[in-house]
Amino acid sequence: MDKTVPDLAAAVAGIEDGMVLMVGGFGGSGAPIELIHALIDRFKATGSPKNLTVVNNNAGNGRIGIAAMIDAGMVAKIVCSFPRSADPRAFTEKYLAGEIGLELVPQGTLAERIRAGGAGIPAFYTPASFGTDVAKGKPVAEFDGKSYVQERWLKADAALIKAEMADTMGNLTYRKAARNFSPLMAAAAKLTIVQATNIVAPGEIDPEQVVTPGIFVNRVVEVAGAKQEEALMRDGVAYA
Amino acid sequence: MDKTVPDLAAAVAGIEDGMVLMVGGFGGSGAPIELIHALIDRFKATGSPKNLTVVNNNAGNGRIGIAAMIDAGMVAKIVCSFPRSADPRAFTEKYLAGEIGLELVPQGTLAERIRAGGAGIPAFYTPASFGTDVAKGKPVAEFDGKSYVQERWLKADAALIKAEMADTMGNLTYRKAARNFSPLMAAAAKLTIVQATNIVAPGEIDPEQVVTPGIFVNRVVEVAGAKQEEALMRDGVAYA
Amino acid sequence: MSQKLSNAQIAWRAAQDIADGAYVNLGIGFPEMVAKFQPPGRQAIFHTENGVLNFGEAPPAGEEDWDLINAGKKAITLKPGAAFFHHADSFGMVRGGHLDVAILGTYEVAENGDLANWSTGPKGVPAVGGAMDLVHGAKRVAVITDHVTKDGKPKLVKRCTLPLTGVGCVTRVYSSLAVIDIEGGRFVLREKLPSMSVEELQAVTGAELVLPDMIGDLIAPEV
Amino acid sequence: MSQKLSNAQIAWRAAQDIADGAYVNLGIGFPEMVAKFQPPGRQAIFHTENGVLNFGEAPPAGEEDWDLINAGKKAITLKPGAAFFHHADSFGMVRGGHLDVAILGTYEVAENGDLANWSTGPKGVPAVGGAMDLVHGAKRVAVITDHVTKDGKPKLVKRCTLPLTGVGCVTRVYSSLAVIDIEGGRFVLREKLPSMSVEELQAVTGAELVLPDMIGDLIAPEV
Repeated sequence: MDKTVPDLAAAVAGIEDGMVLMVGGFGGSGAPIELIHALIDRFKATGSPKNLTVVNNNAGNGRIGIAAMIDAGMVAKIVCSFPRSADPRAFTEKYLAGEIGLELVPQGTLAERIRAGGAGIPAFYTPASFGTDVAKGKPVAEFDGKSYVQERWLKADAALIKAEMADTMGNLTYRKAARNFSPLMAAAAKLTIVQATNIVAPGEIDPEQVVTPGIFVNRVVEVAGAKQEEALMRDGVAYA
Repeated sequence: MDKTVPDLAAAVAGIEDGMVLMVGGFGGSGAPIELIHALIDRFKATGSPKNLTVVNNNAGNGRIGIAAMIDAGMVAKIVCSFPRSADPRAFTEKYLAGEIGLELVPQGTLAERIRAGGAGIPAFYTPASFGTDVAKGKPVAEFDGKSYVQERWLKADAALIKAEMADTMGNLTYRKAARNFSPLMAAAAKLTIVQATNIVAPGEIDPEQVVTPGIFVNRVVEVAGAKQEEALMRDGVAYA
Repeated sequence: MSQKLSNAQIAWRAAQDIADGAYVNLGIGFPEMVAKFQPPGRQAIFHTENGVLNFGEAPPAGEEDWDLINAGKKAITLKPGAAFFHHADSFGMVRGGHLDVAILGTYEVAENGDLANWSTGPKGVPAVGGAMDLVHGAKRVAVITDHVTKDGKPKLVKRCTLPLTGVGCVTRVYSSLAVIDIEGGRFVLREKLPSMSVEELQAVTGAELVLPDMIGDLIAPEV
Repeated sequence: MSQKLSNAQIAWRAAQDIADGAYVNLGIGFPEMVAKFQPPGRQAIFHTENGVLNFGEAPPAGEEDWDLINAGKKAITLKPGAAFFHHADSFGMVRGGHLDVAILGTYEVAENGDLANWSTGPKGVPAVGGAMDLVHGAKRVAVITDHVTKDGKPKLVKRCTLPLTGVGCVTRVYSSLAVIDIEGGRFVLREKLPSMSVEELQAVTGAELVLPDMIGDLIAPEV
């Protein structure tokens, strides 16, 4: 029961063409930059994985992380709530050229769909988006006199997650607001891959402070000096 | 923004006849015995509250806690998954005599319905109970070739919750497995009343370790030497 | 109609209606300004969609922690009694009716409470964020807005023409000229600039104003 | 048919199929016994519905912490790497397919995979607990059971007569006489007591046994 892997390349093995890939983080907070860049490295070396569907709140910023995946040509479609950022060029250019797909999902619905995917709830009703263009084509129903939209669960073949602390069994904590979508995605993916700032032995994380139990985690790799998206942006880094 | 109240009587004020009352705990773990007994005290003194619908995983044990509420004649109906215990007489006798109602809900469905109540999800689908007597009369639907039962949210007028630590703004932690249903119930009730072993100033609970954020909590009362149901059972205590 | 409230004054006016201890979500951009104008002695608890309750002002430049941001991706600080939680719990708070107030910006708001604040039409890249969730569940959904567009057209309209964010969700509008409640599918005028007549206000409003017996003066300090 | 496995031996046999690192839920009562028989060198992680992963054996009498219990309300201990979580997250693990194995007791199990283990009929107080959730989601749902009732009637049947816990959910049965897979709506015999003929086994089984080329010997040590 040791889920640690030796390096980033081993961590991202098995992510293949056409997969649905969830990526944790909200903007740069919680973005697993090093895992993403390891996946880009593999693509550059082997031409795979491509045609990915990427699920994230956003659609990349600058020329790093998800934006660099888009620039590299690995992404067929983005599922997100807010495909804008300080520098959204990577997505915007391809979107306006019709070269990348977009499924726009209200943020709370996105979170709840992912949570439902992890929790075995195939569908649920939410008031969000009722009566709007975003709800077009979706079933609606009335409960207690109010109208709701039916939404389906969202699952992934793999998830890339950034944690603060991990034990070797995959129990995780997150740093401040960096948890955002990550605990949900860890549960909704078949293959959950975690970069942690610090890997410790089982028992070193207080069981009451575990945010993501190890049952949701498949691989853990230590990335001690993980880069923050905002810092890379200011340094003008372009990865693709 | 100080949610503390001076004593148990003040804590349980406003719980009235006919209300739906959620009570945290799984068996004795997390059972807010002192809040329940304060409510019984009020009933004995004033004849109210009665005709309560009580939501808990179980239906009381021995002659204390929820069982004592039943004995006292305060409970019209129990919503639970498992109305059995080491000593289930209080419920069993009234149930077999037709003097108390029972809505039997599979445990995971009970948890998810309460979670849905707190999270504004009026209905969801679960595989649990499909094709069984428990699902009779409930809508069913097929998703991706599998059949599911539609379940509705469950909300309460009030919830009684036992926490380990609370700050004066109502942020809570729980002790070990005593959290069970409590974070869900705290969110699903209009009036959430908490007994905490220890009340501290805002800032003394690490924001990453808050399990129930204060937004879900209305009142907090300190009960330093809270009794465990199992200890009271062994001492043969009868409260009603 | 030479006079109108500045954005800061609109935000100030909206802030006066936030009670001590209220849980509040302020939309990205202009609405964030409301936090600055909490009346003395009152402490609202601010919620941000990405999983923080009880955050405070931006840190000094250079002291940002980029794991500690708000929904607008701006660096924030914490106040004592803060809490972190994941996105599903965060939107559970929103949809579940736990917020006392959500204050949003808008392109258009209609007399039936419909709100259009996420899209100006089919061109460009659509982005909705949390707005479609925020308009449901908060006990009070208010908008703050200039009363008219830059071209002088009414933003308070009979029916929205832009894509909707939510149906029948707005209960109060704080504009640069007036405070208006939405009740029974109508705009009910509560306060207006004292320098302005009802007729002048009606002329720049896209739906009929219901006039109660008492209409207050909308007065904001220089802020 | 004088011979059969004891409950402990049935539990032992079920334990042999639990891989190292598997996440496992053991039903209340008899199935809890499976934990005792983990083969050396393997470590399963046990889940209990009330919100604990990776718990261990009962503490010595007098050292119980009644905030640390399992779904059967028995005191437990923690192993290193344990985690606590609330009930909705706990059943998210169950329904969401995150458990590798759930092992349950039963009154009846049918060749179509239907399970009846929660009610013996309309009299008395009904109680379902987590069973109706546990039968869905675990990658493998197995039952451990005596092959026949105390009256000698088959517990493995063509169709359940008692109220169902779940439809088509069981994939393997460990009985006192045999190991049987449920595949394509049929009982497929995998192992039987060597002392027993197929005909003898069929005679105490309520539905036809499919007989593959290879049928193993069901042998358990004295435990």
